[in-house]
Amino acid sequence: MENVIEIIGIDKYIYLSIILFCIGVFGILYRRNAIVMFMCIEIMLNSANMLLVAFSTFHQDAEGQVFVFFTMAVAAAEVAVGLAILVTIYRNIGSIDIDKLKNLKG
Amino acid sequence: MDTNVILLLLLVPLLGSLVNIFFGKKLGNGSGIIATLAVLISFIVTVVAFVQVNGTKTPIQGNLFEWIAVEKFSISFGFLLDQLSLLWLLFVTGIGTLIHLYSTSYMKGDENYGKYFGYLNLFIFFMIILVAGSNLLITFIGWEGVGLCSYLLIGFWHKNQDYNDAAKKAFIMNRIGDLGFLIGVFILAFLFHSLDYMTIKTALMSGTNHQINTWIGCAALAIFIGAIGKSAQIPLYTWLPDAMAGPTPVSALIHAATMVTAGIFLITRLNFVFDLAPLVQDTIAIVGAFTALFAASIGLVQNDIKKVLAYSTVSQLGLMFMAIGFGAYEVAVFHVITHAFFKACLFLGSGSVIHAMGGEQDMRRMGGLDKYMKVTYITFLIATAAISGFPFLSGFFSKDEILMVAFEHNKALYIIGSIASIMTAFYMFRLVFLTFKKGFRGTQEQKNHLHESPISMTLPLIVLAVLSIFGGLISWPGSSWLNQYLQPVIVKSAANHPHALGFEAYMLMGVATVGFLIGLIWAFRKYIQKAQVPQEDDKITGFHKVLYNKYYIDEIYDKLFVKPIYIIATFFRDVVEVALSGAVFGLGKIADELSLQGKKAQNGNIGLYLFAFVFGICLLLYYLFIAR
Amino acid sequence: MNVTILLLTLLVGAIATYISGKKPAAKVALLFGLVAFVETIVLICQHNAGTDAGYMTQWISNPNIHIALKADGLALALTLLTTALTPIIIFSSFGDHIEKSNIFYSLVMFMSFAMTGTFLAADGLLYYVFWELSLLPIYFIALLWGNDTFEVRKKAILKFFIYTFAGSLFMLVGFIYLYSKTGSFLLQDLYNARLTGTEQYWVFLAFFLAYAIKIPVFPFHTWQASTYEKAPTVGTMLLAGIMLKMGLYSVIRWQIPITPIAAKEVMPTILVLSIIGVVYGSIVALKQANIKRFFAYSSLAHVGLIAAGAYTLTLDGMKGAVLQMIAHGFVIVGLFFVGEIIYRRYQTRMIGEMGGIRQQAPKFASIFMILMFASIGLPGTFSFIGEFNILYGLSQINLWYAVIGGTTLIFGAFYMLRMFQKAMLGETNAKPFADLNTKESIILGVLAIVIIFLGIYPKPLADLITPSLVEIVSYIK
Amino acid sequence: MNTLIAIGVLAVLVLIAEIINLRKLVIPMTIIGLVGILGYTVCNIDVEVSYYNNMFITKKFSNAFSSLFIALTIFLVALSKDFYQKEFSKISDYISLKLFLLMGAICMVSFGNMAMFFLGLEILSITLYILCGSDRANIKSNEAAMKYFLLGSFASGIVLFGIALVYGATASFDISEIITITSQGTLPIWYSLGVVMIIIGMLFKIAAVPFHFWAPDVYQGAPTLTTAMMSTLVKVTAVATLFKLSFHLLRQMPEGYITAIVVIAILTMTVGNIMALRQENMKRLLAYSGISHAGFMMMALTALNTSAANLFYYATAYAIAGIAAFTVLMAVTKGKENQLIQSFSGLGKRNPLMAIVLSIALLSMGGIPIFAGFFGKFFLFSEAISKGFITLVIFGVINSFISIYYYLKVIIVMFTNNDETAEETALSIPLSYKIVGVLAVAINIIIGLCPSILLNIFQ
Repeated sequence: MENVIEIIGIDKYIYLSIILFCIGVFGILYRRNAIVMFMCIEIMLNSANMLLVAFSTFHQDAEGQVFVFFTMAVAAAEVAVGLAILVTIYRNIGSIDIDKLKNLKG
Repeated sequence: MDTNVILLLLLVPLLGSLVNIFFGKKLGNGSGIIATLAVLISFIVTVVAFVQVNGTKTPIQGNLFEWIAVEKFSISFGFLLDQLSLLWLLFVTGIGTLIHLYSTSYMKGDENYGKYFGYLNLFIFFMIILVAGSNLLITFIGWEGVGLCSYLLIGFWHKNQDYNDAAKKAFIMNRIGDLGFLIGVFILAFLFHSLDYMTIKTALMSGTNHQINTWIGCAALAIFIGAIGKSAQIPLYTWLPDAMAGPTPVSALIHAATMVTAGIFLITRLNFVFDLAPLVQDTIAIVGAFTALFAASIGLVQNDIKKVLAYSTVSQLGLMFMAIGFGAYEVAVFHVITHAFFKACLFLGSGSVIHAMGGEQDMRRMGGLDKYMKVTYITFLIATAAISGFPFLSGFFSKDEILMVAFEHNKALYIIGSIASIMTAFYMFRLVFLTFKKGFRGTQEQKNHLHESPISMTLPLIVLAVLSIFGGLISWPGSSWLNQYLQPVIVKSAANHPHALGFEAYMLMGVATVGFLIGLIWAFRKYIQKAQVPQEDDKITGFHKVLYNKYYIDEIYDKLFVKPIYIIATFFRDVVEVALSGAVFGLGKIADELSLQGKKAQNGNIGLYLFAFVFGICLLLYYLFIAR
Repeated sequence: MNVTILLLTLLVGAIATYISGKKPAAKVALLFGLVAFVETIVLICQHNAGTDAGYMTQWISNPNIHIALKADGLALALTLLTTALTPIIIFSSFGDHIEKSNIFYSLVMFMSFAMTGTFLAADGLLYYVFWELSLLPIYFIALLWGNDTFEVRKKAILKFFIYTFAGSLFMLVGFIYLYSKTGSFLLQDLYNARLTGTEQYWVFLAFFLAYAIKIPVFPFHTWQASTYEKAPTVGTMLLAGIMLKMGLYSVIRWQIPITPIAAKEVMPTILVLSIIGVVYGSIVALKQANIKRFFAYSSLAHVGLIAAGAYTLTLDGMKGAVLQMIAHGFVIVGLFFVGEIIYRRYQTRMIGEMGGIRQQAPKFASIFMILMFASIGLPGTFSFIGEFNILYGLSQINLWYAVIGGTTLIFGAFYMLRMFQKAMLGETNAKPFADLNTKESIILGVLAIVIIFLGIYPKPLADLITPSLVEIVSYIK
Repeated sequence: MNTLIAIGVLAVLVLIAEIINLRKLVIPMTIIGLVGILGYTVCNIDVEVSYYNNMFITKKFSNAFSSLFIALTIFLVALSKDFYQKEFSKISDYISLKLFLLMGAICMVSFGNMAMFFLGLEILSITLYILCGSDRANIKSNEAAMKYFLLGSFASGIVLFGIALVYGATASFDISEIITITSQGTLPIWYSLGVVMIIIGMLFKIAAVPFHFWAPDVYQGAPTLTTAMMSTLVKVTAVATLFKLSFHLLRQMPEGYITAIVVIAILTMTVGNIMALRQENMKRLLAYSGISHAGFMMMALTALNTSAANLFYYATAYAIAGIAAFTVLMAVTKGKENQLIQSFSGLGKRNPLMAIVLSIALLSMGGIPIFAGFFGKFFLFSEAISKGFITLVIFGVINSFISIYYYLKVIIVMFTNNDETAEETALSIPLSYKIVGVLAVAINIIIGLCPSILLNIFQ
């Protein structure tokens, strides 16, 4: 089987991942809706996943792809917990705008 | 044997002092007796030792134990009874005994009777240490110790804050001198690696290292400063008149006869050092002469009987210093001794008067006392004649010798000294006339109280008066026993090249007599013939006022030294301390302020936290990967 | 017998005092204090007989730290000061109402333990541990039993703690640096460390910060007066009587012999600072209204002179410094006790509110006077011996140091006599003033006797410390 | 590995106990179990084995830290009974979560493979998110959980990206293989970029400046026992992991790296201390103090080869003191909305024992000799000086005395005796708190007197 990476070039994948990663980062920085922020974090994780897969292929090594499964499981668990927290917050203050969370400061 | 003599000499007054201080209250009148006996024993021991030394010509020496050891030498608790110290001890313990005796009556009824004798004995103890010490540091113990006793006794009536001020002033002014003394000690230690009189003397005699001469000069100057403090010379003399706040016998003993002459003793002791410092000697002579004149001029117009005597003391001490300045140590010592006799007599006499007057010291309130107190009057008159230079009394010879020496060395100082002598004659007779002659000017109550003092007070007066008359015999012009006696301790002794009495000497004696007469007649005309009484304080004007206020020296010192120190102290306390504290703890304030600002920055906004996070990452990555 | 027994006695004393409960606490503490004192005497006798009472064992192997205690004459002399003053200080507070007295006396004993340890330690880290440990008890003593309201005193005490702690941390850095060079904290190894001039300079500076604050040398003294004022008198006595000496002792024991080159180089500056302290302290003392602050500034002046003596780097100066440390310890404890006695009767520490006491309490006045004259270094008192040695040492370096340092003679007399006059003399005070009771007489009497006896016969002490100092001086050369 | 499995089994047992209604047994059982596991781990501390293709490697370093974690967990579990009194029905959830967290922590110090590291990190983090928000009705707890979650998963993302880059450069997740590869030839820049990103992720976990902002907020909002856990167990874990990662991965780093670490360490200490100066909430104060301690512990990163023992000592001292401090904090602020420092006032009278425990804990953190904290600092300083980082040490020293200021402030408040607001009634403290507090302090003093006990483990 022909290696896709050799056709396109690993650097392109890296750039793409970095761009995705940065989109995630900027999303987190500029959005105040908690759900959207969760999604941005997912983008970040997935950019990393993509990078892992790309390198896995590049190195002809399956470990990277196995790692991605771990990551996905972890991310799922993380989001589950995150959403649970979000629900309790919504119950308490009736909003998911994180700018309203300013009780703790100083 | 030698050590025992020394111990006996020292410990008896110390014991007396301790007994009186601790058990004075229980002893009652006994404490006076104990104290007097203690000094008497010392006196007897001194006489025995004197006889021995005078016979064998070898000093008595003894080291008790090592006291202080420094790297290059050690200082032992050692004593040296040679001709000089024995001479001093003789009149210290002798006059001391008389004054103790006198005090038993004078102080009777005082609530701290026992303590008074305790202090007085302690004074004798320290004076003995001062005089008998075999090295400079032992002398220094005595030196400071007598200062302490002086402080205690001036402020003896401690309820009166003015007296306490006087005591404090005396102590502090003395301490200025003491610092000088100590500095002198350090220089000598630096030069000779010893503080022992004998060792220093030997070292100086054997080697003539000219390089050290400057340092010798410095040492001499420093020690002279010490002497200035103790012997009340310009500029540190102001404490002595104030010291009259103490009981009168104290003034007689400490502030006239003994302690204040310690300066002369010290310089005489170190004559071999001073001989090498001609510049310092000149300074001494000049300071002495000016002190003599200055103090005498103030004495002219004082109305407090003790103040007059005090200024007279300062003036006489000035004359002694003048003599020392000319290198005539024996002459100074001679005057010290005669002065001790007549000045003690004068003070005790004035004490007798004050006793009779019920504490009144202002001569304007006295007068005509000769009728009530014959013994006091006569002895007082004798002593006055002696101090004024009535021919063939003790003062005549000693003062004349000083003037003679001055005439030889420096005519200007001779004139100053002579003027001071004339003034002395004037104010002393003014004192006698105002106190004892004419009518009584005090209150009726005082008049009824007037009486002659008891025998324990008059006896010392009589003894001292006799000594004032015949004291001059120890150094009869032309054939001085004193010069011979002191020859071993004084390097450039006058006994080595005696000179016969020539025309010059007789002429000077004549001049002195004339001077005495001028003073006497001046006083006589003013206070007997014209029957003047000094004006009340508020009427005094002009130069008279300046004199009466002692040239405002106290006020000037106050403005120049005391006040500025207080101002600086306040400044340090209120400004510098606060600033220093602020400088150190200001850092704390900065941290505190930063903390406050930091708290504001931490505003609880997740967005900010994330931003800081990302910013931190970017900075780190930039620094690590892009910047280089 | 070796010195560990002494240290253990004090430590056990601290614990026993705590356990014994409130009532007997003071007595238990006094008992242990006296036992420690006797042990010190025995140790000194042993030392004079030639037995070495030191102790050494490994504590931590990596880094190489020992429990090393050196009991030479110098250390023993200061130990003697500590163990002699501790019972006196404890006894002085008998009869005072002290809350939770068992904790209080336990802390006093513990502090005594730590200070003794500081004097004896011969391993840098052990020394540092003791040094810091001694800070804790005094902090709590001052904080919990101090004068004034809590709010007011806590600031002063906190300032004191932080300031001294800050200084000593730099000393720790100095030690660590030395360790990195020599691989040992042992005093002897540090003495033999061959550091270059620059290295010595930095180590010297690090040590100096700690000591200058502790001593305190001008201008690092700002904690002193307020701490003395706010601490309870027992605490003040411990501070002024013993703790200040830790700094001075350390200068001689640690700083100078370890960094001789730097010490020589910096000497003039430090001498000037010390002497400024002498004059400055004296002048500021003149205008103090509170008697404890007054004594604080007088201490500043005195320790300034002692510091100057230590930094002369000459045998004489150092000897004077050590003697004066001991003398000052006894005198200042006595003086603070005098202040406390007045406070017990008049409930005031303001000099202006006293006066006219001498008439009512002649015994008290006499002893006060002895202490006062001792404080101003009258010959015949112990202080004079030290002062003379120090000034002599200074004069051998440069006469001007001695001249200006010697102004303490004048200023000392000035402020002391002024205070005495205001506090004790004058018209009899309307408020009654009971003369000394037995306990007070014993304490002050003992102090007075010690001061005068050692003033006349200081040889035993001088002989005790001289060999150690000779050794230290040999490292300077 | 056996340790890890045993803990896992214990956690499952705890959950089973809930099912069969043996709630009361949960805590004793856990403590006994953990003590047994601790004993086992300590006994095998020298055993070095690797499991599952180097996924999990036990070494002295990991065993020692694992033992410390287990010991800390024992304390924290022991405190749980009284802390969760009101919601005792959920006790087994809490306990099992703590045990899972412990597993994560052990994975983090014992990993032999980046996957294991990442899993450990996530197990630790996720359980901690849950524990943070466990006080559901409390808005502060929610907020803390949210903040921690957002920032924590953000950091996870960065770590993951870093791992991906490292993988890209070395084609392996295995630590030993990575070491072999990195020591052989020049690697692409991604490698060091990846390592830096992983390190940044860990710096976030230890709350180093400027990634520290979450710490005070989260500490304050979380239930106190969770805060105690974060402040002791989690912080120590993070530091140990950071050290281990640095030890293994730091190769071919850009030359400014060490400077950057030093600067971050200095900033961390300083910011932590300065911010702590004016805190009024005890938990926030301890949070900031924890930040500054993280800065101190970062000093160990300047001497990777030699300071494992020092770091372990410091971590133990710090964590033990933290346990003692939080014990008292919990005892005093029980049932209170805010954990103000003011509420400690008069503690010296109300409960002297607790006051002494807290004093010792704080003094130890401040670095007063004879308490373990002093030696911790001392060893780190020594190491740093011998490596030539004098500036760092001087900043450390300056920070030490800044820190002593606020520690003493708390102590002063405790011994204030003339405050009207202070409750004069004696404070009754549950037995478990007393035992934990005293035990922690005792350990502190013992390891202070004989530091060799801990130091010799690493020789």
